[in-house]
Amino acid sequence: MKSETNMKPKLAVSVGGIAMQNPVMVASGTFGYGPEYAGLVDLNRLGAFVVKGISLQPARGNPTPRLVEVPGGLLNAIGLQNPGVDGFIRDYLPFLRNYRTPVIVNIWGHCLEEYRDVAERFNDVPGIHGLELNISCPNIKEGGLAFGIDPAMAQRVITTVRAKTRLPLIPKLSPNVANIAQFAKIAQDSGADAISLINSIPAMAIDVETRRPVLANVTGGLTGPAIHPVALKQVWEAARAVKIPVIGMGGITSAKEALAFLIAGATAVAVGTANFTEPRTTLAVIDGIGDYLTHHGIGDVRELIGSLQTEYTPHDQ
Amino acid sequence: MKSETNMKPKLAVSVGGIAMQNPVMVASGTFGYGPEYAGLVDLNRLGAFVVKGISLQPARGNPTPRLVEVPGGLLNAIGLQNPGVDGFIRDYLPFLRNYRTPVIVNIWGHCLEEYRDVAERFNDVPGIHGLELNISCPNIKEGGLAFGIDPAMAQRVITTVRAKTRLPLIPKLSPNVANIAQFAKIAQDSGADAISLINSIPAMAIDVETRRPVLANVTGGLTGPAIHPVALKQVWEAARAVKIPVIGMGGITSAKEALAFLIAGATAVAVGTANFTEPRTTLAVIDGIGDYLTHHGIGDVRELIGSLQTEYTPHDQ
Amino acid sequence: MLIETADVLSNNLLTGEYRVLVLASPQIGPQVQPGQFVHLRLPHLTEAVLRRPFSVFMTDGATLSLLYKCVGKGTRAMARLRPGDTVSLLGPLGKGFPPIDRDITPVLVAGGYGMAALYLLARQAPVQGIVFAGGARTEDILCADDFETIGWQVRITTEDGSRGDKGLVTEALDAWLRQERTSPARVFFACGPMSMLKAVSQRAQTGGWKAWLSLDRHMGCGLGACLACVQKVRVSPSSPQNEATVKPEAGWTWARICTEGPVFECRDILWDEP
Amino acid sequence: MLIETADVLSNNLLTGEYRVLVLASPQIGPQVQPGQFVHLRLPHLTEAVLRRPFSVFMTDGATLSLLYKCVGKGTRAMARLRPGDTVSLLGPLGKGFPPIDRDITPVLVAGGYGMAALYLLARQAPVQGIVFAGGARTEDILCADDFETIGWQVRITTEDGSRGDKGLVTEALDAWLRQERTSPARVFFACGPMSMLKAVSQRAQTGGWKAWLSLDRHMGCGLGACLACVQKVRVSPSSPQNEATVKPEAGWTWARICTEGPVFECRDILWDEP
Ligand SMILES: Cc1cc2nc3c(=O)[nH]c(=O)nc-3n(C[C@H](O)[C@H](O)[C@H](O)COP(=O)(O)OP(=O)(O)OC[C@H]3O[C@@H](n4cnc5c(N)ncnc54)[C@H](O)[C@@H]3O)c2cc1C
Ligand SMILES: Cc1cc2nc3c(=O)[nH]c(=O)nc-3n(C[C@H](O)[C@H](O)[C@H](O)COP(=O)(O)OP(=O)(O)OC[C@H]3O[C@@H](n4cnc5c(N)ncnc54)[C@H](O)[C@@H]3O)c2cc1C
Ligand SMILES: Cc1cc2nc3c(=O)[nH]c(=O)nc-3n(C[C@H](O)[C@H](O)[C@H](O)COP(=O)(O)O)c2cc1C
Ligand SMILES: Cc1cc2nc3c(=O)[nH]c(=O)nc-3n(C[C@H](O)[C@H](O)[C@H](O)COP(=O)(O)O)c2cc1C
Ligand code: FES
Ligand code: FES
Repeated sequence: MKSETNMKPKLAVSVGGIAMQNPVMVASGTFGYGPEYAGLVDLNRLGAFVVKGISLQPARGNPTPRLVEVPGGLLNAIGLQNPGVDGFIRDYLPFLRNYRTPVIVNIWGHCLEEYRDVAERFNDVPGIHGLELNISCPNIKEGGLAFGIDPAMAQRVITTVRAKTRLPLIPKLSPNVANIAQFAKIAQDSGADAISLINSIPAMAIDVETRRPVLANVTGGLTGPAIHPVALKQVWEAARAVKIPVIGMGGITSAKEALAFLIAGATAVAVGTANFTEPRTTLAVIDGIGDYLTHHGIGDVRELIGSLQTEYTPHDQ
Repeated sequence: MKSETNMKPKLAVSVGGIAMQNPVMVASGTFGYGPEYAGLVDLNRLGAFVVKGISLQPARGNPTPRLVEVPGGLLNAIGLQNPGVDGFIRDYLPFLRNYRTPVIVNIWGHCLEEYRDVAERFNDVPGIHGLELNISCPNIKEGGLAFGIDPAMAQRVITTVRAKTRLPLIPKLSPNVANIAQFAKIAQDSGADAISLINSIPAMAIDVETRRPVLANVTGGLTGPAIHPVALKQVWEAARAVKIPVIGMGGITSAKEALAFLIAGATAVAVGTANFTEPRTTLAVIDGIGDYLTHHGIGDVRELIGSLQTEYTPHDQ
Repeated sequence: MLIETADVLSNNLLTGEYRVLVLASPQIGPQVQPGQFVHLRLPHLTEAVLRRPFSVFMTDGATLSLLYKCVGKGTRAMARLRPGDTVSLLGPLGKGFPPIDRDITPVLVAGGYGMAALYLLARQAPVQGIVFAGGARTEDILCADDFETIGWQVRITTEDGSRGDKGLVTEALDAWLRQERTSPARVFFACGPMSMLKAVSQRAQTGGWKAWLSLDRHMGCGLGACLACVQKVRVSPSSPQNEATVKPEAGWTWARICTEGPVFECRDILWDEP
Repeated sequence: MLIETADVLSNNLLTGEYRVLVLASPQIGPQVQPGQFVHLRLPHLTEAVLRRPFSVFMTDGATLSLLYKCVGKGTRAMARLRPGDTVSLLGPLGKGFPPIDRDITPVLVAGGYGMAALYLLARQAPVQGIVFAGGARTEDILCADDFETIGWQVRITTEDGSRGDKGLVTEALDAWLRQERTSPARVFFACGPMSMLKAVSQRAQTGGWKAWLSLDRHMGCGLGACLACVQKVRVSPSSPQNEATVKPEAGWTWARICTEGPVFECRDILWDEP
């Protein structure tokens, strides 16, 4: 038994200037725009609310099926269906303004100009606390490659948006690269206030009976418990490469995985797929982090961040 | 009910000149050097036997713990412990020569010269049918980056080994790249006879109670069911990019995942982690492929290869 | 909408691969309207990331029953539940069937476990009507007795002729429609395979009747957040829609089956999406 | 070495978190030697990629028993097994304890479920000896009665003093060693936590006795293929080794606990690896 302090541990963190009462956010696209979960989860308890990806124009997304369960996770190809920036501001934002929780808008575009314009559109909008820049989505014009896997394009899009927004800017990195530290540094050098990772991992499922892809979009993104070890390594490497805060996500189902991200160097975490399994996962994660700190006699969650001990040096082979 | 033919379907395939009675191999490092599973699995039934990675000198690998179970899979950091090329030829190869099954040796080196020398050493050795070139292992000298994630280095190591070996050459690609098709093409253009993919995905686990990595080597490779959807997408993309055969692996536990690889374009498949779960998985996969062909009235497994139907075109968003 | 940990009271085999799971559900049970569903999680099936949606077959005060078919790993794990086990219920979800008017004849059409989704509707209806139950074999004809007990007419068809008429349920429906020309004030309620729903839709539109169809689609969150369960619907003043994603010139939009559905009037559905 | 689908005959709580699983194992059961283990898979625990290793507690003709402690998801799922369920067994695996000579006094030292790994050895021994059983609490002292029934002396220590002497098992061992100076022909057999094994090793080497230690390491294949379970051992003519990976100048090599072990003579073990 560890000695337990009687003081409630401090959970507050600051991510790129956004003050959060605790480090637990919801991941974009897994919690809707606010009302969907509000009957089950007190949104005021969240560290931050990240909305589903918003683009300049409304987007219809992909045909169905858009989702399939796989071992340890989920494949999705929603295709970023969304009401567009004006629809979001008109129909959803007023609801979110009723809460104290900071709102971070996840944005994306088909090309540089769309990224720029959608970011700029939020400058004069009250109730927005930050922009998460999704540079890890497929199906965009420029060069046929995602912004998130080409260093020069990643640099361009972040620099461009940086020049246009007053809000804290948080590029969301693709896990689909050989060297995540390189992209973390590019984000930092291009003026990002924080980075978040990981987005879903490109993947695919085939129905062998029909010999067709299960998803209408053929390929999709893998999320859920299966990707946690991959995400944890990338968060660890990114956090050691940069000074700006890292938001860790991928496969959180309980306080355990969230704590692993914090210990690996993340300043905050986001819960995604687990919201579908247990709608109240975020609350259990917040409480579990508190209990862990109390149990280990740690007074402030910030003491945990990046506290991984790695004294081993591998044998030379 | 589909009409079933009475003829036994043909399972034989040829991979880069290696004739296999069926498309089911064992994945390097998961089946030892032969004797380990021979009491449980008739090695003569396998399509091919791939031995654990061999280097020029004996190698001790990493300290322990080397393995940990994670949701849907396994993290390993064995560190390529092996008896070296001479130890393998002296102590293990004679056993494998008792079987009809083609033997493919998986090789690796710390640098270009070691790759070259270990490949060359097998030229005059009877009982070897091919070389699998592991260019997806960490901890190697040149430039501090793995050969498998740098296009120029991948090209150099494959070209160098190609010049020195008479045997069919099968580079094993890293999944840890943004564009697998690029590496598949490099392998083909550098003279490879086939390619195999995927190797384990870089990942990590942390014990939150001790705040230490679970694996002594800090990071490891993710394998097992969790990686199947990721592997399937990469096999599909690689197979469409090149003319040489592709060997698909990652998360096969039954005929279903093996069939998915074949349908996606793989000519053969390899079973890895599942050998630990069920030592006779390979036999169940071979039988299951046969049953599937019979049930679907397909006379030859080669009709299945690359037969994926993808008529859908995603909406523009 | 609530989350409730529900005790398993019983879990009996019905016929073939169908079972009835009875749960203690004092919170969700009493709130369920006909056509709504619950999203279920088995605590022992830790490897399943998604819940599984089931129409509510019956509610009776504090209990709630599901009638389910074993088709995959989730439903096979359900079959192993025994009294003493618990499950997690999320519900009631979705928009169910509209209330039945006294002055119409309700015509129910069901395939397989579709019967389960319609039973609560029949029980709460102010008038008795007729139910057409179809399936491949005898085993697929479910709870026909329950409908008869509450005074409904039941017409059974099986594809192999092992029970009732041989053929498709829509053939029996067509025969009845030809015969019963004198009762035009009818409304259809249907649940079953897509092909059956399309056939019912076509009959209803030809005859000028309403048809409320309950759609079955694999779901993610069940709460309207993930956008996995969408269905193409017509943009019309009456249609349920996710206004924000309408591009009016295209004439269609997505509706979320878990939220705007699972029940839609047949005229609102655009069938070109699978 | 075989794979066998074994029926669960019983699965009873022993004490605290310990249980005994009795399996019908007509093929593997009769082949097991003391100190060997089986690698177990639960068909219902489909998310577990690895089997779980367990020493064989008892074999009796066609049955095989495991005495296990619930510590994680695998063992907690084991606790839910009931008669009628089956498990997959791979075994017998590893090299067990060497046979006990008539002319020595066997001294057994066990911590927690280590008692289970030693019981078969005691049962098959041609002479009776003494067993030191240690644990944190009463609940951790297992099957002491079974040893007494077959005529062995049992000395119990618990860290909280709730049963037997208060303290560590090695303290009781030391007291006994100080007292019993006249019987130098002894051999130690031990199974339990690493710290206990190290302490036994140190006593044995000081006294000039052999000590056979059963090591416990998380395993992959159990068959010698994956190289997950390795232990540093001394390179000596007598030591079990994986010849091929010896670099002789370094004086050590890896042995696979699943194949060359789990039992090693204490002088062969190099403790600097965890
Ligand atoms: C509103 C609603 C009400 C329902 N009511 C009932 C009911 O009352 N009784 C009842 O028995 N069932 C009902 N269902 C269906 C039930 O939800 C499924 O049968 C169940 O989820 C299957 O779970 P499983 O784990 O057993 O099967 P799974 O193993 O998940 O899958 C079974 C089959 O579905 C396929 N599949 C899986 N995911 C997808 C996907 N995303 N897209 C397309 N195909 C997929 C699989 O390939 C497989 O062939 C209802 C469904 C909905 C949406
Ligand atoms: C030869 C041998 C004989 C054994 N005999 C017995 C016996 O007779 N009775 C008995 O009760 N137990 C025995 N064990 C131990 C038993 O195998 C484990 O308790 C069991 O595997 C735990 O499985 P689990 O799924 O319940 O726990 P898990 O959930 O797998 O893990 C339990 C704990 O171990 C840690 N852990 C998991 N994997 C690793 C790893 N690779 N490295 C380090 N730590 C890890 C976890 O973090 C956790 O704290 C034996 C082990 C061996 C090697
Ligand atoms: C259904 C679904 C929709 C998603 N939509 C978005 C999105 O619109 N924008 C985005 O940046 N990420 C999106 N993501 C990715 C998540 O935000 C998150 O990065 C990922 O799911 C990993 O976390 P998890 O394993 O906890 O789910 C989506 C994920 C899922 C499962
Ligand atoms: C314990 C272990 C050891 C491995 N050793 C090697 C190796 O020596 N060389 C190699 O190329 N791949 C090695 N691999 C990778 C496998 O060959 C295979 O690519 C990977 O495990 C994916 O397949 P799976 O999901 O079926 O396990 C190893 C994998 C495991 C689990
Ligand atoms: S299931 Fe998530 S929106 Fe309907
Ligand atoms: S467990 Fe695989 S070698 Fe021992």
